[in-house]
Amino acid sequence: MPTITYREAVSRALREALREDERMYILGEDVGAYGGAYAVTRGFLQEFGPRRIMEAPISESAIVGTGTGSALGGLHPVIEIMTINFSLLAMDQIVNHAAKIRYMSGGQFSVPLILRTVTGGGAQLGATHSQSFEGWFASVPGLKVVVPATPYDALGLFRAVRQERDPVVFVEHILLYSTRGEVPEEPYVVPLGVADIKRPGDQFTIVAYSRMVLVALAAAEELAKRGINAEVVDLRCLRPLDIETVLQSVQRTGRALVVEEAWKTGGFGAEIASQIQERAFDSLDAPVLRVAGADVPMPYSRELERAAIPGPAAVVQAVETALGK
Amino acid sequence: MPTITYREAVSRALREALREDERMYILGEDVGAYGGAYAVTRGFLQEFGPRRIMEAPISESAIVGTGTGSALGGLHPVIEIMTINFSLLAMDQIVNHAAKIRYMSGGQFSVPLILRTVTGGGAQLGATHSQSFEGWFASVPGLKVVVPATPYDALGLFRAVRQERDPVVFVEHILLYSTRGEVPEEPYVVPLGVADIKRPGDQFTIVAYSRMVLVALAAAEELAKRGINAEVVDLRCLRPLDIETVLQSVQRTGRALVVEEAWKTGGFGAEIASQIQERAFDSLDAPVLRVAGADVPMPYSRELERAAIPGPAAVVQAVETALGK
Amino acid sequence: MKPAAQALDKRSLVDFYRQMRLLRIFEERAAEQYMRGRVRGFLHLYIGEEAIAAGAISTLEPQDYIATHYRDHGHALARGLDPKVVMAELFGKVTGCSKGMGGSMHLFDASRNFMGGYAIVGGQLPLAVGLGLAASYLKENRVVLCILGDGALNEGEFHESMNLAAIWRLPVVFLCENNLYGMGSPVKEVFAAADEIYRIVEPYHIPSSQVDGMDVLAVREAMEGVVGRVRDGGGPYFLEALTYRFRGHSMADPSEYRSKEEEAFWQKRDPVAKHRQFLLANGIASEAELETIGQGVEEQVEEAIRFAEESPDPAPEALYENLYANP
Amino acid sequence: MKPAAQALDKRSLVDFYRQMRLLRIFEERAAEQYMRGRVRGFLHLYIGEEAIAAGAISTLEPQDYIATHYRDHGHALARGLDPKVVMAELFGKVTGCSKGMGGSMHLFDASRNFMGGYAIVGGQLPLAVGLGLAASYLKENRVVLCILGDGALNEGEFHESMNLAAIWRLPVVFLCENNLYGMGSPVKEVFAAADEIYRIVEPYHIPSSQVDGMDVLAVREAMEGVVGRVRDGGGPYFLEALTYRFRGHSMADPSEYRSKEEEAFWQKRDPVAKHRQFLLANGIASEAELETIGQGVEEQVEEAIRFAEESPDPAPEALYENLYANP
Ligand SMILES: Cc1ncc(C[n+]2csc(CCOP(=O)(O)OP(=O)(O)O)c2C)c(N)n1
Ligand SMILES: Cc1ncc(C[n+]2csc(CCOP(=O)(O)OP(=O)(O)O)c2C)c(N)n1
Ligand SMILES: [Mg+2]
Ligand SMILES: [Mg+2]
Repeated sequence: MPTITYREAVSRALREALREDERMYILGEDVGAYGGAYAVTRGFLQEFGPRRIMEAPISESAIVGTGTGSALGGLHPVIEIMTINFSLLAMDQIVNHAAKIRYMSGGQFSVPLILRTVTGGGAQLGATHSQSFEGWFASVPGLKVVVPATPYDALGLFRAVRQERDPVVFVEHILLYSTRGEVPEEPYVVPLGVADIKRPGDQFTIVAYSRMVLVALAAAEELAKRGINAEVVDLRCLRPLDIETVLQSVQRTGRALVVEEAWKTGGFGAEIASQIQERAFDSLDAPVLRVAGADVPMPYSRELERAAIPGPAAVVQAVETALGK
Repeated sequence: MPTITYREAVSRALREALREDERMYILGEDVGAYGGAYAVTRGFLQEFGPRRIMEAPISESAIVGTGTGSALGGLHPVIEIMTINFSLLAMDQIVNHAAKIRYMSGGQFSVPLILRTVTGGGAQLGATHSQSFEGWFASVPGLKVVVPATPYDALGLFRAVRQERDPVVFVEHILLYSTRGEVPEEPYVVPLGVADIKRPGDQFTIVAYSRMVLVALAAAEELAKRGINAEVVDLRCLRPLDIETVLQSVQRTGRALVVEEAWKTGGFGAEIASQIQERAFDSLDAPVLRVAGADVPMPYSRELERAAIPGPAAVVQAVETALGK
Repeated sequence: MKPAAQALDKRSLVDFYRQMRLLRIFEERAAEQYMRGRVRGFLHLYIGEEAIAAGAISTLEPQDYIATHYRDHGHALARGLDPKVVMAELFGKVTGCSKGMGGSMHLFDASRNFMGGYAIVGGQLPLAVGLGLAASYLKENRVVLCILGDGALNEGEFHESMNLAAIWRLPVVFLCENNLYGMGSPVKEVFAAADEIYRIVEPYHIPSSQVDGMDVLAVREAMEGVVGRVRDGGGPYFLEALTYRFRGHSMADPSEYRSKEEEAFWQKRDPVAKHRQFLLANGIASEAELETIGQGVEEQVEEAIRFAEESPDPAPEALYENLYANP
Repeated sequence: MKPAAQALDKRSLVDFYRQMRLLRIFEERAAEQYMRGRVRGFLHLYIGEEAIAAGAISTLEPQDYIATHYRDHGHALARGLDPKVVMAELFGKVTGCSKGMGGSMHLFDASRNFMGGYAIVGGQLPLAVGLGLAASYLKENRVVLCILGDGALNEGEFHESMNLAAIWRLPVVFLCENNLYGMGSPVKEVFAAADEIYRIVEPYHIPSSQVDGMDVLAVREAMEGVVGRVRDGGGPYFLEALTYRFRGHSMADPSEYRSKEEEAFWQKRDPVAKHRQFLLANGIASEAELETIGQGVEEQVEEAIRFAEESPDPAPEALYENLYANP
């Protein structure tokens, strides 16, 4: 199977969608001539023209609101918020408007809005530019939240997102863009709300999403060397959340650890841990653990940033400690 | 002891602070002639004048940023965000600025900003006006979050908040303003980060905050009638979080339930439940449960709104089910 | 007589009266129902501002969109929503225009392209921009009417929206109901551009003007020009209608921050009374005719209340319905 | 000769040169360090815009505040931060002006009232308003200099901040560095008020004007008047400095969206070369003197790099320090 980067996967997904869906357009800061801050829409302006690839002023709130309004008016917007950090400026439009219109109107209106954004730290961009708010979005009824970890999933999930009639936050990870993975030429779709066992194992369940899937996989490799066979479950979506796959895994392994990059306190990992212990309490041999981002604004310093973001070593250590090793 | 309302307690706290602290001022929408949307600052403009009681245009983001800047400049601002729903418009200033400046600057600057706001549903204000975002704030390093449930705590906690040199979100509840409680005339302070056992019991730990403390207490009364002796722990602050008091309670009771008004999915209750099972796993006879707001935008309809917000009956039922009754 | 009046036939002129009376009576009755606890939440009355809704919305075509703020009963009724479904919404009934899920501040009616009342100040502005973008992208003949209060000018989103509408030359009419206050705050105190607020859009090269919002014919006339121009591809327009709300901000507001003189000044310009005077003075309608219309409207509203009362609450299952098209 | 030039002594005039050279060389070397992976994250160079920082900040008193955006090296250096602590910050070292916690976009120095570089576009604007409010409330003799890019005009927060500064008549100078682009977006394409952006504040009755941002003496002169006026209680002022960044938006930007002609046009107006020409043409300094200055600056920057290299990383415990005054 051909191998492509995560960036290429997202690009391909968008290009394909724009070609097939005349009502789809992209609006975002520097999506045009600049090609997107992370080069995802490079060449799009040339291919699709300014009607479909719309340069936005630095007005996050109005951009999202415009997307929502245009969705109400029959378009299929892909709104790019350059990074998830800036979504704080659009929070009201996302949470109080896009997410609520269908429900508040008694089901009269649909908001098929796709919000693409970039999450995560690790690029030494400092405190204001290294956050992970996807968990907040996942707590909002009316939104769906997609968090692909691989090129395969990014492309396949985007194809599913296109079928949605409700706002979806499609969360890419800054450090994943250059990662590679196999992607078939034949069409396929990865449905929303279906987790994926990225590595089977029977001694420990590690639940992760977005880039932390790669961290979990690296940790699992290391653990295997140490004789511990961990299963890695990639949630792929935070909402809808496929907790069943997680529970089934935990029922086999009896132990679970959630890895996420967001601040530990109040992170979505707490939701997952809570659900596991609520629904698989009797299967658990030990508490559900969490390895997550340090509860601090992201420091700029390289060493401190490394210490703030979970890496394989932290996961390995947590698993070994849990197993009393 | 004299009895006052929660509204009076907050008013008194503010008045006292304004009288003692020349650098304190209040800035918010309609805090002046209107007296505050919930009448908390009624009469303040007359007493303190427009220099100290500043009417704000409807500009949530700039109001909060102004507060932050003025704190950097040596003032002690109390910024009122009319309701927590509108804090979404100020999210960037709160999270990316107020919360981060001390840390990002390597400790050179302090932001002693007090953000007062009103949370909660139950007044049939509909989807955009009935939300509970205090849990989001509590997940942000750099912020502190105070959630008083009684007049006594509101006054005492505010006195502690005044001593802080960092941004604090002081969260009042719309349905608590008219509730009454005893408040001593003598000065007292309720320190931040100390939970309060509002009702002792030995068979079940119910953890709650803000108005849900009253719901928990009502449920505990009902449970007592049914022969179940529940302990009610009022967190009083979400950050710093006094998990020790909760854990000690759970060690006695072996069972815990968290009640909160926010959407269940991704609510701060998940954090509390996670910590309980992480740290008191061996004391638990059953999973930690959560009773929380329905995962929907708040419906306007009275009956549906009632169904969406946890009430004593839901808590009683959850406890009884957990106990196999 | 204003050109607008000359251009209109008797039926239309009298109809403005009917409509404004309906808006007035509807809200007076709704306020009573609120006092009885049947209508709850916030109830923001439009009383005093009826000429704007009646005059402005009369210039729209059925395919045009309306997005407005939370003081929206008048806009909904002027757009032709049945008083029954609006009253039922205030009662939180399943027969309401938002099925009881929205309430007073969140009225919707897809069948009339009434795209919603929005309760976050300024929130509807970018939505209107988006609707305009859709119309323009799809080359549809639609104008968007975006109604906002003076308070919305203080939200940054206002400017973001003006800029977008301007750079894309979208077919959006921004109609600002300047009733001099945002809750208890006088525009003059909180807004540095209060003297001539319609000029706030000048830097964006959006044309703008002011109209007497207490005069339905003046509003009609101004809006006819504006809507025509916008429909013909002239890009966005900003119209300020000067008005006054006769009641408190919401039913919860004792309204102690305004002077009696100021209130009296504006009461004298009551748009319903004014138009009534106009009809009588110009012999367009007789006292008797207008009386009959008033009675008809009273009955219509009584019927709406009966309908609302008798309608069922949403079913308990509705709590989890309509959250997603495909959960 | 400009009045500003006449009013200044030789030392000051030559000092502008020294300062602009320092800013230029500092960033050229920082860019090299970035290529070697010693400076990381985003690095936004100010090269081409030096006249603004040098001219504007020279008019401030020590007690005045500065709040700026992320393209902040030039502002920090012009404010007198030691190149060592700025370079060390770029290296993420504990000796940096933000102790290695902030990085290039988040420079701070309390001792110089350098209240921060802020990386969220527009975020510094309300902070500057608040600083102005504090100065005014405490009756301190302080002016706030708030520096922003043209891109910040698109954020709603810009308007909210202008309104507040205007209604409270705060002592804030808003200095807009209009370099014609926000990342790859030409102001003319995304901003409807692009033709004369300084007029954007007119509706708020904030006085404003434009200055040639490539001419340090022009900036100095304009800012002297502005700062004096603001200090004397004249309320806020908005100054637009027309400029151009010679490099990409950040080191990550291949900068393919600008024409060679446009770049060449602006290169010809290089503010450092221009001021050098001025000094030579007016016999204020000799080639040799300027050469010596240049060498001095080079050495200063080399020393800053050495200092940064040799400084230690923050200790691991720093991760949890300075989160709260009282945890
Ligand atoms: C973002 C936001 N902030 C504050 C409020 C509370 N609020 C509701 S209406 C209102 C005043 C609005 O005034 P205006 O826009 O002039 O409309 P009017 O009520 O005068 O019709 C305020 C402050 C809100 N709903 N949304
Ligand atoms: C709120 C926000 N949106 C987007 C960005 C990403 N971004 C960083 S700089 C920039 C362009 C800013 O342009 P301008 O204000 O003109 O400053 P310049 O870079 O030209 O100096 C953008 C869009 C950001 N940092 N913050
Ligand atoms: Mg108003
Ligand atoms: Mg620029």
